[in-house]
Amino acid sequence: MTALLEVDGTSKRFGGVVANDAISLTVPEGAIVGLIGPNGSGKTTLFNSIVGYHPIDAGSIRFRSREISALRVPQIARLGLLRTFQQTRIYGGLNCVQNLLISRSTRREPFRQLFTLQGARGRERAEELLEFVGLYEKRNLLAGDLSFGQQKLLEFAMALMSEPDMLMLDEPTAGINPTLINGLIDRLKRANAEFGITLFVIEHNMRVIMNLAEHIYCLAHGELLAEGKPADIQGDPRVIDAYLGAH
Amino acid sequence: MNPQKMFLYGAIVLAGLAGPFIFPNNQVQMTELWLFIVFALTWDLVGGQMGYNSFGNVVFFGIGMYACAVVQIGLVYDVGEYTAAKGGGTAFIFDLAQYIWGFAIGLPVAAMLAALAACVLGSLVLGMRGHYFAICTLGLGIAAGEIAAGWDWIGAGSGMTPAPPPHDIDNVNRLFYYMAFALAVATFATIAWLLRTRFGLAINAIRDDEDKAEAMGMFTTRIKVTAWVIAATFLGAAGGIYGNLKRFIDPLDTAFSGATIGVWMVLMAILGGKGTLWGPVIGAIVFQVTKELFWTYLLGWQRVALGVLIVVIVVFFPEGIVGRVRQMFPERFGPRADAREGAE
Amino acid sequence: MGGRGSGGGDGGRVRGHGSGGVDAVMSVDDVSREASRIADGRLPVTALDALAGDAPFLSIDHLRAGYGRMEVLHDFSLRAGKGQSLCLIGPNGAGKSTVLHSIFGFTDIFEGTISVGGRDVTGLSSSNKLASAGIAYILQDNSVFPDMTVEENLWMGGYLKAKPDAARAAAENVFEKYPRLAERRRQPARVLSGGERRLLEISRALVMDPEVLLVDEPSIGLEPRYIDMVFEILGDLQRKDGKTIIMVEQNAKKGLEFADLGYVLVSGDLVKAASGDDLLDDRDVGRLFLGG
Amino acid sequence: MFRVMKFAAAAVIATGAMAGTQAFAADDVITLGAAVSLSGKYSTNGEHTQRGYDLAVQVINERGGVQVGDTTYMLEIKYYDDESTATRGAELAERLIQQDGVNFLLGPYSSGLTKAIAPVTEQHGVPMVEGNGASRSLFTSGYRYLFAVLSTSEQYLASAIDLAAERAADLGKAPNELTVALAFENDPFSQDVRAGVVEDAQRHGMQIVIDDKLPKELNDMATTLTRVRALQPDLLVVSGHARGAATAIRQIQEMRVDVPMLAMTHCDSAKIIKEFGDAAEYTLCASQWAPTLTYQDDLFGSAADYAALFEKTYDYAPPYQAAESSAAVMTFVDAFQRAGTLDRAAVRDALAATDMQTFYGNIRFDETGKNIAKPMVLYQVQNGAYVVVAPSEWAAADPVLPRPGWADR
Amino acid sequence: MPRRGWRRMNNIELLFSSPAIAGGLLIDGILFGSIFALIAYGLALVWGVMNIINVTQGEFVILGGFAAVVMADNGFHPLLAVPVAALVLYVLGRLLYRTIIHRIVDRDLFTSLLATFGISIVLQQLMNIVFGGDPRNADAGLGVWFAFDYSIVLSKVKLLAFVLAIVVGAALVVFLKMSRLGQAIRATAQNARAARVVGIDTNRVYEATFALNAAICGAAGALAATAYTIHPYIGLPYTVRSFMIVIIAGLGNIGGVLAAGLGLGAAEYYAGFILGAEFQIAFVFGLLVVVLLARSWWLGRKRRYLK
Repeated sequence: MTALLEVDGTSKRFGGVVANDAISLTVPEGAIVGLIGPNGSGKTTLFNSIVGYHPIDAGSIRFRSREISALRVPQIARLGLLRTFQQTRIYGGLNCVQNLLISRSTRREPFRQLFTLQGARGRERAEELLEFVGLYEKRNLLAGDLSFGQQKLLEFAMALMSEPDMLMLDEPTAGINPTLINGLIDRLKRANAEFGITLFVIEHNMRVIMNLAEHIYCLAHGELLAEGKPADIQGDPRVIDAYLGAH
Repeated sequence: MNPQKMFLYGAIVLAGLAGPFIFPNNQVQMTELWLFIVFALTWDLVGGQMGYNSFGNVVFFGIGMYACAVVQIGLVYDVGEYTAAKGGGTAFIFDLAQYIWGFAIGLPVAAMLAALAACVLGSLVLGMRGHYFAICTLGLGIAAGEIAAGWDWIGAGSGMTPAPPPHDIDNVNRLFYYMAFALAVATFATIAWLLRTRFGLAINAIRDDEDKAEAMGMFTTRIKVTAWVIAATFLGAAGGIYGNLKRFIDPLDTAFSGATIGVWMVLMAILGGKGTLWGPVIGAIVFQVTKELFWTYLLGWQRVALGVLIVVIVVFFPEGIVGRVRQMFPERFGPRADAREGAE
Repeated sequence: MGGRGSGGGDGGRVRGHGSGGVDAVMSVDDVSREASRIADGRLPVTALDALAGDAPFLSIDHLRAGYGRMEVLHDFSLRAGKGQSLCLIGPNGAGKSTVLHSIFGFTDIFEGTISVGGRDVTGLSSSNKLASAGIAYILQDNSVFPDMTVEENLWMGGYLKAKPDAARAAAENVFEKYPRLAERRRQPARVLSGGERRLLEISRALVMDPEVLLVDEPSIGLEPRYIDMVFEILGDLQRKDGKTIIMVEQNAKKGLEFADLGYVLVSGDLVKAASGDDLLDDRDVGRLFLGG
Repeated sequence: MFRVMKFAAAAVIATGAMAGTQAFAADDVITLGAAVSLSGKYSTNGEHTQRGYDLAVQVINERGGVQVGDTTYMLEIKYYDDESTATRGAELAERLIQQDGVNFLLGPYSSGLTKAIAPVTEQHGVPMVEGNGASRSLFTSGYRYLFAVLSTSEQYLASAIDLAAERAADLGKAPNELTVALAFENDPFSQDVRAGVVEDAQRHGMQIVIDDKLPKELNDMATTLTRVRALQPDLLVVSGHARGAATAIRQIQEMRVDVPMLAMTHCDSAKIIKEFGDAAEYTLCASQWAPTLTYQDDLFGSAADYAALFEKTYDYAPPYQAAESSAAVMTFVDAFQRAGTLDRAAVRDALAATDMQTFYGNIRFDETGKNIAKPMVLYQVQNGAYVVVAPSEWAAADPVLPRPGWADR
Repeated sequence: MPRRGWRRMNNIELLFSSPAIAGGLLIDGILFGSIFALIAYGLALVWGVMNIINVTQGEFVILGGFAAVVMADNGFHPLLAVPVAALVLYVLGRLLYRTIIHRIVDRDLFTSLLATFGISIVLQQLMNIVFGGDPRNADAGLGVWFAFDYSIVLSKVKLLAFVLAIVVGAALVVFLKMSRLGQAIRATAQNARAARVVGIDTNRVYEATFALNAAICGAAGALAATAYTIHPYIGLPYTVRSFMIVIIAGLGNIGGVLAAGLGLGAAEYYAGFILGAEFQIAFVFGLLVVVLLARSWWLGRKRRYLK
């Protein structure tokens, strides 16, 4: 497996606070990789650094061997590296289908393509994906009127619509009904298997991450604390000490 | 387009064409109304559909007004001499051909210059978010007016009189009416079409969550600037017509009139319904009628009434007329029942 | 549809942070549909009274409430005795948070009454809920004052106290108990990590010293050991200080383990009410809300 | 969507219907139309204008109205508020003519507004007599229906410059050694006055050392005055309607700026004596008219009689803006009577042939429509009163030159 | 325009030809700026606490000014009007809050801009109807101080305004830090929902804040009427400058507001002196745009615009 994303010694400081300190990790193509760590350990900062929300202070970030740390958010997204947000973000004033239509990948299309009418094919695909995440019946509702969990599913569908090579998910199951979590895990796995999307997931729910990821990185205090297979991580005393708590 | 709609649009166009013959005494007010519709529609494209509330669109209006007047005059006379005469001087006479050519060149130049200004200013200020954008555009509007008021070549604070119409045209206001009407129709058609394209979805997406749009790979700044440029183009042309309609350009009261037209365009869009296609049109009509009634029946108190109206609209009626109708008849006019639905 | 998680062990109960299977795939609507099916029919208010030990301290009667013109809760009633804790569970959008919002005055109430200790508090504005009725609310999202120090944040909890010293003393108690906060007492709250912030918010309730505490999603977004810490504080508040706690918890298992009473809400209707333990053992509830 | 459209169409029709109701005059009433500034930055002078019109109409109607041919008419004025903006003024003129069916217009306040309205009246062939649009350019545009009873802008301060040249010796200099500072509001009227002053100063070979345009939102001219203090010109000329006059007097005193001569416009409309007392002393003020002049007519009597009547009616001495407005109404009445008909073109020709004396001065129009029969006067504030000091035929006192310095007061 | 350009060079030369000119202008500018600083305190408070941009600031100022004029007309010392104007405006502030402002507190800034713009038009017109459109002035008869043979002249009224600006600023800092209401105001500014949760009646906090702002504006207006002339339509310059100051200084930074206010006054005077009075306002707004652009460029460079 070739490395799709390589983070090499990146550091990020906010004022005096070190949020990330020389973190290196690799996400192989086609894999599902997890990222765990206590609150404030720098997970979201790392995500933001990768997708271009803030410049990094040191190190390099490569996607398909291409340095992306100097690129802007939309440029990185157009390379096929997408992220979802912890506080779900959708276009509340558009209906579900429109949310998907506007998320369609335009990576290889010129700007003027914006001035074309929507084709039937886009709509078909949008409906397929809504079906896939279980929102087909809600397709004509305004996205802003959906419940939080449904919005999460919609955001996931939007990401799929964009046909990314790699998808970074920030706590996909936070605030979702436990029963639905199973469904979500299933869809994530299917997205990985059927659409070939590499996944990189921040997650607090250990049950989810242990089920989902093949390989897990654990951050603490801005540093990489441990990495390994789920079983190894779960048994790692440092991780238990820093994160799971001994009780 | 279904037959019902076709009939409707046909009826409007016919009514618009026949307007000056049915109400010859209200020709100027109707001209103004068409221009108001352009103001409200173009404001709404950026403010309502894209969520960038601008108080500075009047910049493009003013630029267009001056540009058109300068071209009209400059084709025939030296602009500096003309303005130094302060609009006076019987020597400055335009014959029919000169006058018509003045418009034929002046209006496109007005539109293009306004678009250019939108492109330059937009790439600078559209990076700002939320209220900083609103305030910055407010500053731009006032600064532009003050600069125009200090610039002698265009008459500075003494204002500028656009080319006087030749005596061969016996009803020049009718000419202005049809120009305004054509512009309003063109603006409406363009925006209606835009809202059916991906571009329409894109600016709506920016309104709803710009960070998300960026994260999904949209070059939002480029889209925002494009939207502003489109708005500015029509607004610039509208300015060109408006200056000629008023026949006297005061830099602060007519051209860069942020406190009147600049605010009115926002009010009209809100009154009719922000972020809808028909809202600005309806808002402009209702606003113009109300304003005229105030000026007629509330002498001396009309501005008090206007102030109260502003507060009432903004505080109690923020969803606008179209928004209210949608709330009341969700099946018929609900959020889905807009122009975009026909786009499949 | 509706399978059981393979990681589940004893009778539908899932304990610990263990692994689970992925064969349970259920859509939001399916959960709602299934949940309506398990409803006990209309629950008589007397049953609720009985659960609350026939001495309700907080009662909601036939409440219809929502936001703007949208009605979220339809004829909802609730009873909680003094010193009891009650956990509301249900699928997303069932109206759990709306119950808390209504009690605190963040919603539009169309009909029904809410009373605390026999006093009608339905019409009180949210600003007066703590002062007049002793109701405190711990919000789901961030509710610290970012530019005030940790210390000041705790003192603000005692804003209504006649003497500021009382608030200071209460704050000292908190610091004694939670050295994690004490370490940071002079730092502005904005530098706290998410978990520390949650800790601060909940321990501020100790300073506020309310009669009724409304807690919205105490464990959301928290790493495991903070979750335990949070429930520990809540336990203190209930058992040592005798506070009445009404809680909404997405992690239904955690919530029900903690709470004396459990209410199941589906689309704005109360479909089940029982003791927390009974609900934990209920097969349907387990299947629908506790996860496989 | 169809319903929305029907609503819109209905609204359009409603607009037309409402705006189309015409306020036609009754048989025996002549309605004059006027858009004046009742609000906005010119509201002070707009009110003076309106009161001047009203007073004239009131007196004329009391005297039995206007005899035109065989009919006697009462006068009536239809007012609108132009809010001190040119755009609005033009709209209202259009409205007066098109919807209200008014055939004769009285002027608005200020040159800017008159400039905006004149093309409208010209296009519709509606005669307009105005008393408050002094800009010279109004009378070089070939307007045939525009008549002004006042002296045009270039004359406003000409006598002040002439006075300075005449009395240069008192300032210890030759006329061509005098230095002049100009501070004029950036509006059509003041800028036209400036143009006149510049010409006059150049004619005398004076040197202009400061030439500032004051912004329209004018409440502070400290930077200009700082430069005045540094460069010490012999003559400071200020014009900016009532606000300009008030601001200048206030700040010249406060900053203790000493200039040998201070000349300005709009002293009386800014009520500088009442507002600023001693600070206003020795200021030279250009005026279209003064109550002490010896003109008279049959309607109001002498200039002093007019002033007394005005003061009795409105509780303050009439500024010239009011007087010239009253004169404008009298000019119309005179023309109606001579024309013997209310036909617009006939009235226009009668206006062009006007040659009359009023309490306000003689009125005779040249072919461009401006009054060439009446000169400007120059006041000086002396002992808390306006005293005419130029031209010499009406001068009641000698001007005090140079102004005493602040240290000597 | 070669002639004008040449004039500007001359102006610069003139400015630095004598320290009395440069210094005098600086002092005048700073004193001028102190009134803006006062008004900006109020705006910063309302903006920070209620998230409302109050366009009515200028009209509050002018109303305060008319209070001073009316009192002077009736034989009172105009400086007595400072507390009286503050009181009158305080009451008006509460009234406006109860009728209109409380409905827009939770809405977006844009709404507040428009709504308060509407209120400002109404107030302008009412003042025009009640007090007339004349430029008015309330002479406090305090006279001037001068130095260097009149080359530096210092109006005592302006000096008083300056001192008052500093005193009010200091009082505000102490009030916000120490008093119970001040604490409540700070808490509400930082997190309104949380404030409600700890039992603060945010509605009353808003009302007090808005009224306090109006009172500060009223006091500033009474000073403005004694130091400058006022009329019903001159409010806008005060509004926009207070805007500008708050944007430069940021919210919740009272020392910064004072510094920005004084600095703006001085910068404006220098600009007016060099560019000519006609570009003074263009300069202020140009500066506003430039400051905002610089801010946006700075944030963009750090890519810190994520909400």
